[in-house]
Amino acid sequence: MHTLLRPFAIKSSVDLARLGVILALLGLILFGALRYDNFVSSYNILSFLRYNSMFALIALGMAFVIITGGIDLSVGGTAAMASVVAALFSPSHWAAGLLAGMAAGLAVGALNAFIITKMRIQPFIATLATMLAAYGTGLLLADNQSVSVSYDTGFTIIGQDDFLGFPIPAWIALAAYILGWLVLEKLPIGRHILAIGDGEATAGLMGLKVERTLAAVYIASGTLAGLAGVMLASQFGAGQPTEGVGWELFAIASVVVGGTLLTGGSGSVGATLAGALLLAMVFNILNFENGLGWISLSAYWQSVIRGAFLLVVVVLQAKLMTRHRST
Amino acid sequence: MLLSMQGISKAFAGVAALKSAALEVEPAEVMALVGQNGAGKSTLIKILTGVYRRDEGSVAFDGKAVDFTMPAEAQAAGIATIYQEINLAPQRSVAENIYLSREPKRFGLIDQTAMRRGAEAVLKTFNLDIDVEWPVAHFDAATRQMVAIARAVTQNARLIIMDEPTSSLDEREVAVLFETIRTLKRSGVAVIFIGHRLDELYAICDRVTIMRDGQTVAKSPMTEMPKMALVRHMLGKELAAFQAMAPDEDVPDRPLRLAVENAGAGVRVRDVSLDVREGEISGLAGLLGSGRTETARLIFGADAMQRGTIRMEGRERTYHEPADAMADGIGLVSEDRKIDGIVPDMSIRENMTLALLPKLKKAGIVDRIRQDEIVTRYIRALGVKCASPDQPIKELSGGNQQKVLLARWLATDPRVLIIDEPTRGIDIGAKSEILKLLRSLADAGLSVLMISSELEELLAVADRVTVLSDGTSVATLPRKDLSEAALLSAMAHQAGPSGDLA
Amino acid sequence: MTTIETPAPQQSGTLSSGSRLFRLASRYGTFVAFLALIAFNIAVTPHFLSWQTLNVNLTQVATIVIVATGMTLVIATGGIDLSVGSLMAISGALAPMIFMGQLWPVENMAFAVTLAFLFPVVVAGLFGLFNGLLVTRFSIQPIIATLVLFIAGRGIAQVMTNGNLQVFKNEGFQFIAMGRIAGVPAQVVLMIMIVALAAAMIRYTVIGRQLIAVGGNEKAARLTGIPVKRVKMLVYMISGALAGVAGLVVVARNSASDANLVGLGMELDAIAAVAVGGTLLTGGRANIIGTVLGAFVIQLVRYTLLANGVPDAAALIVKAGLIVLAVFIQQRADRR
Amino acid sequence: EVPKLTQKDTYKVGFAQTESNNPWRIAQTNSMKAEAEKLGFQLVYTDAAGSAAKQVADVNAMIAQGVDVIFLAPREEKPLIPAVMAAKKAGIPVILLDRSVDPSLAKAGEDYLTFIGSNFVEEGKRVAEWLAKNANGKSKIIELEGTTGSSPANDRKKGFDEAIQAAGGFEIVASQTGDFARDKGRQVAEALLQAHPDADIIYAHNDEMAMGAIAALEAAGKVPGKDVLVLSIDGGKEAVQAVVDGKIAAVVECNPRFGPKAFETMLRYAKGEAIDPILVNEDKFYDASNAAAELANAY
Ligand SMILES: Nc1ncnc2c1ncn2[C@@H]1O[C@H](COP(=O)(O)OP(=O)(O)OP(=O)(O)O)[C@@H](O)[C@H]1O
Ligand SMILES: Nc1ncnc2c1ncn2[C@@H]1O[C@H](COP(=O)(O)OP(=O)(O)OP(=O)(O)O)[C@@H](O)[C@H]1O
Ligand SMILES: [Mg+2]
Ligand SMILES: [Mg+2]
Repeated sequence: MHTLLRPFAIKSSVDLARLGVILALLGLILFGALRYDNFVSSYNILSFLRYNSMFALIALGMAFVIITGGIDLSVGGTAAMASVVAALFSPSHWAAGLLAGMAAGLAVGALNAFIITKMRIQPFIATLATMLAAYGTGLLLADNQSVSVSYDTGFTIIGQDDFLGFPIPAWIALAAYILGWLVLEKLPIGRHILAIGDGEATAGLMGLKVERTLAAVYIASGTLAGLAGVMLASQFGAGQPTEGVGWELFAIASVVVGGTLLTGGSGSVGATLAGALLLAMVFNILNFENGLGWISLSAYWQSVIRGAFLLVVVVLQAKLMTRHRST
Repeated sequence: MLLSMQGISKAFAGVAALKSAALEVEPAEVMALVGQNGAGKSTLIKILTGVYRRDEGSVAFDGKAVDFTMPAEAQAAGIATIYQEINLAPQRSVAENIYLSREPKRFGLIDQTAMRRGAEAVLKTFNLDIDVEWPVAHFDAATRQMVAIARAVTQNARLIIMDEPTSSLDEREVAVLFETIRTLKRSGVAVIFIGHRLDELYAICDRVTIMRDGQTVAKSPMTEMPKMALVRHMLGKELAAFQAMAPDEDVPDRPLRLAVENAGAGVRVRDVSLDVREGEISGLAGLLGSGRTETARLIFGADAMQRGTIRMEGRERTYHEPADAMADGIGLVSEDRKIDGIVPDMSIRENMTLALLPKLKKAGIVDRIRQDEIVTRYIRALGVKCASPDQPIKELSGGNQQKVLLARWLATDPRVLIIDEPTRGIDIGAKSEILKLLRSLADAGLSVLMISSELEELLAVADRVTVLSDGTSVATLPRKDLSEAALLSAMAHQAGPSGDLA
Repeated sequence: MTTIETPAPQQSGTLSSGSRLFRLASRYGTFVAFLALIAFNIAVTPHFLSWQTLNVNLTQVATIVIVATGMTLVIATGGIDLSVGSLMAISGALAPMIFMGQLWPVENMAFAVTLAFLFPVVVAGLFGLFNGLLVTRFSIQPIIATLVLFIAGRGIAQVMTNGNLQVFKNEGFQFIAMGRIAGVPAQVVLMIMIVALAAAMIRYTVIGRQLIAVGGNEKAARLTGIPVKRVKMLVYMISGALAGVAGLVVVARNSASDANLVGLGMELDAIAAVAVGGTLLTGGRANIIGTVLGAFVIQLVRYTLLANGVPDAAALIVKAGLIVLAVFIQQRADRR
Repeated sequence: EVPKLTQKDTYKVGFAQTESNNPWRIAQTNSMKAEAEKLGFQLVYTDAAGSAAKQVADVNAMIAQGVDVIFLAPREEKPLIPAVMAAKKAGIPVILLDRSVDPSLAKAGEDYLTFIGSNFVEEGKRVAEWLAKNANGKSKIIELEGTTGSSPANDRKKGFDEAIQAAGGFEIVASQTGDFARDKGRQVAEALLQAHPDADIIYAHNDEMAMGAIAALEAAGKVPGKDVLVLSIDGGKEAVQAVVDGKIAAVVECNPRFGPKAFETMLRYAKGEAIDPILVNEDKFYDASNAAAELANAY
């Protein structure tokens, strides 16, 4: 094979699935642009990016967790709790809000890491439990209500302002993704994460520090969820202890649509972003479709359509992968 | 002394695997570690490298007492290990696997180019010319084994442990490996070599440590330990003779049982024709990667056959699923027991009767009495070393797992048994038992298609051997023409462009 | 040549009686947790020791147990079923539509009620089969395959009922939740029957052993002639059908079917019950009795927190801690 | 100032609903849809599925589509402020329905046009006041709260708890969430009745939980209305019927039929009329005295 072509080589069926999600995203954008007025307006694009940056961050953390063969169900609860913490700290300084929110996320991540690596409880159950605990803590801290953030310390700039014409949350998410890509593709720890996902016992026998690496991944996922919580608080002006329900499923679906197998050992940062944008785009398109007034879609049909869309995407992807495998 | 392990004891769930075992290795020597299946060799190694924690005993490496809590520590201290079940990350590339945990770096980032070049260079010394950026899973067992060896060799270790490194290698590769070991020795590296093939031990090892039932029963220089004595120490008794067991004459008029004509699928199996007759052992030989395993899977319906025909007892058959082939009385003991064979969490009893289950039922319910009877019979017949039939199979030593899998198929009472590397990882005592058993089953009417990389094994029991080369059957040698030279020349003569023997 | 004298073989396998006791206790980790909870309640919770308490808890736990039994089978094959809650909603929405004559006219009430029991369960089973098809034919990972119906399934139920609450009174149909058989609530009898059948299936039948093998090593299972795809489709179908049964119980109990809420969050309760009960989510094992105990533990935790006035937020934290603790004890028990 | 609305024949209006998982919300949505259809307006309807954040995104999508007016049923007081502000910036008047936003951050008549709705605190208070007069010696209360953290749950608890405290002689023996759902409400009531057999009043934050509580009472062999008084908020037909049947003692209405009033207000504004900052719905109160007569009018 020519050396120049090397990076583009499709070496596994997963590579093909990744290509598929990017094509699907482009297709959906094209569909929206042709069908709806103002779909590609800067207002829609910018508010789309601003809102969905939170989910993109969570999906990034989830991608790493899933690559290790684990799962993190606690991200939604963590984000909710972190938004409360951030809101509580925002009156002292904007940075206090930011750091406190991230620290709250980190704490949940560390707890996950402890339960999974030290108590050896499966990630699904461990993070299911911490999800409950995070919601509970958030509600307790918030006294069951939304907590107003301070509008005086500049905390709301994080979520509501623009920088160079783009929403700050989008910049943050972009930076996180570039960092994530570097870690996964260019740093040894990224390779170790992949190898652990390939087989934990084997990775241990090959001399990798499995527990430490796993812990780092769960902590990263928690911290990213914390950051998403900060954005939530900043963007909407309140810490919201009841938000975040279902975020974990959205993130898992994004990662999977991005061609990452839940069995671990493979995955791509870029395709995860494409997956998250693709799924978010479906909501946006449904909102525009309602506006056309042809069919007034009830909320119920919306969930049927979302389910059907997910079905089409994963079935197509599965077909791509099996076709590749058989040749 | 480089390594000294003394008084090592280890019990699993109250059952002792090691009882005060000892192992000593000098710098720059190759120490053979031998013993029957389940003697405790792998366990001893895993205690050394920190996979398991010992219950009792002391370990000193390089003069210092050590107590590794995980393999990473042993690796850092200068011990490289190739474990018995090849341990590589299957979805990562060959290059990454070789360098995992000590990647070459530039500006803190992985230096992909250096990694690729380095990997290519080491593999070249093993005569292996492969694209190192493909995932390891893409390659067959032998290549993976070589990659694992390359990984160990490049770790600059003071001690390299090889737990049955040659079990999936053919003779050419064994030769390459031995050359590597000699080079290592010259540079002062010590090697612990675990193996069941005595000739190999005598060819490469300086000293030998013999284990039996979790204890060290003997150690001596290799030259002072005659084969017969070694086997006696190992087994605790004399070895039953292991000689030619096949009838010397061809019996050409035996009816044809299984006939494969021009079978093919994809690029791995191009054009294979072979016959298996009633009551005979038909061998299938070939170099590594010649497509023997794939052929077996095609016949058994595990992979889809794209070309050619299968005739079972005269009728043309198409098998879409293994279940179809089984319904016709065909069985397959697969090559890779970890991936295709055992159900690790299930008991020995269940593993042994898995294929038989549908026949063991009364109104959908498993007949426990018959099940027990069958399990007890085969545990005794094959000498499976286990605490009880209810023990999870994953707790058995490699060789004993292999015996259970063999029993799984024998219990189905097949008319054709395809058996891929039947004696891989099996100790010399059990090996002759198994071969004898296969021979007597054949004599009683069973048809066996036996894939083996060990020519002496084929020579000993096969009535006829089909030779594959590059996915094509190039020769079928009848009993009277069988000899090591004839087989080698058939395998080599037709070796494809990638073959080195021409 | 040096030969080491072989010391006399030691007796192996002996254990001090103390550690044997510990092994016995921890082997039934979930059971111990269960007993501990009961003891705690007797000491703390007012009016705990009464038949009515037993009655309340048994009837409330029945639906979780029924769903979790199906979930155990799915998990044993290495899968998971997130769609159970949505399938409960579908079956719960269908049943009243049948005997209230919204699908087709009711001519004979007894027949309509019989149909209201069977048809929704069959439909839920077919949806389960659909999950199974996605998992087997298209090799879609179970979480995602069942996520499709998790999202869409409730939508389907809502579309069928237009999101409206269906209120009804129908003694025949509601017998499944309100009736008593020999003094025992019907849903509890149903639960016991389902559990017994499932446990027997796992332990004694060929298909039961085969599904464990599929979860333990799918490739090996296929090579021993096990019809892997059929086994998997079967378990998803069973799980769907059992979710359907649970849906019937819930709506019958409430005299109302609310497609928006029936079975909401049930998947997590069921999975937690399975995990607390000691079945590994990685497949290859199934412990139905453990699952029942797991569900009892979860129910009892819920009851304890409610009855003692622990506020919801704090209750979430306590529940989290107890789940972790229970699974931890159970796993230590397993590893011994 | 609130953006102006020009007078046109037809409008494209947005309605950002918070969720549609309970009968009350569904009635509200249907009322809005029916009214829009009657007037021949194009309705852009979104459903935030219980997420305040998604609701803001929904409003943004409406703004991008260029609607003329936005009807917003804010899920929460504070998090919806950015949506209100964004609409104002885009020149689109906003009318809030059934819940308001934080008055310290956004003001009626300035940032948004007006708020049409009921007062949740007031609803809780009305229940408590009725009890103070009609409890007949019953005093031990089990409170079934709405979804933890939701504003109707918080407010209906606040209004009730404060007023019942003020009335004196009552004791809330247990207060737990039933998630506004019948099944959960029933299960929680079953457990609480078991732990507190002496409770003789159940106050549920909505009809659904009240119905669940009645089922729990009957299962425990108690007679609702006699042994235990059940009180509720929302006042849907099923609940009013239960009042007629004597199973529910009293229920405060919280009428979801917003459509006519909402669109009428919008049209008045377009004509240039001044609009009050708060338009309070006149909610009825049903007890044994009027339930039978009012049954036909209940929603
Ligand atoms: N994880 C484990 N749990 C329980 N028993 C074990 C475990 N690992 C090994 N054993 C037992 O310890 C004994 C020694 O096993 P070991 O794998 O060391 O044998 P071995 O000498 O390497 O055999 P082989 O030649 O077959 O590889 C066996 O009886 C085996 O059943
Ligand atoms: N050295 C190699 N380089 C590249 N590909 C290889 C190599 N060795 C094997 N393969 C792949 O494996 C295929 C055949 O493998 P198969 O397992 O069928 O062979 P086999 O004869 O059974 O060998 P084994 O002795 O390992 O069982 C080859 O066609 C090739 O694609
Ligand atoms: Mg071994
Ligand atoms: Mg092979």
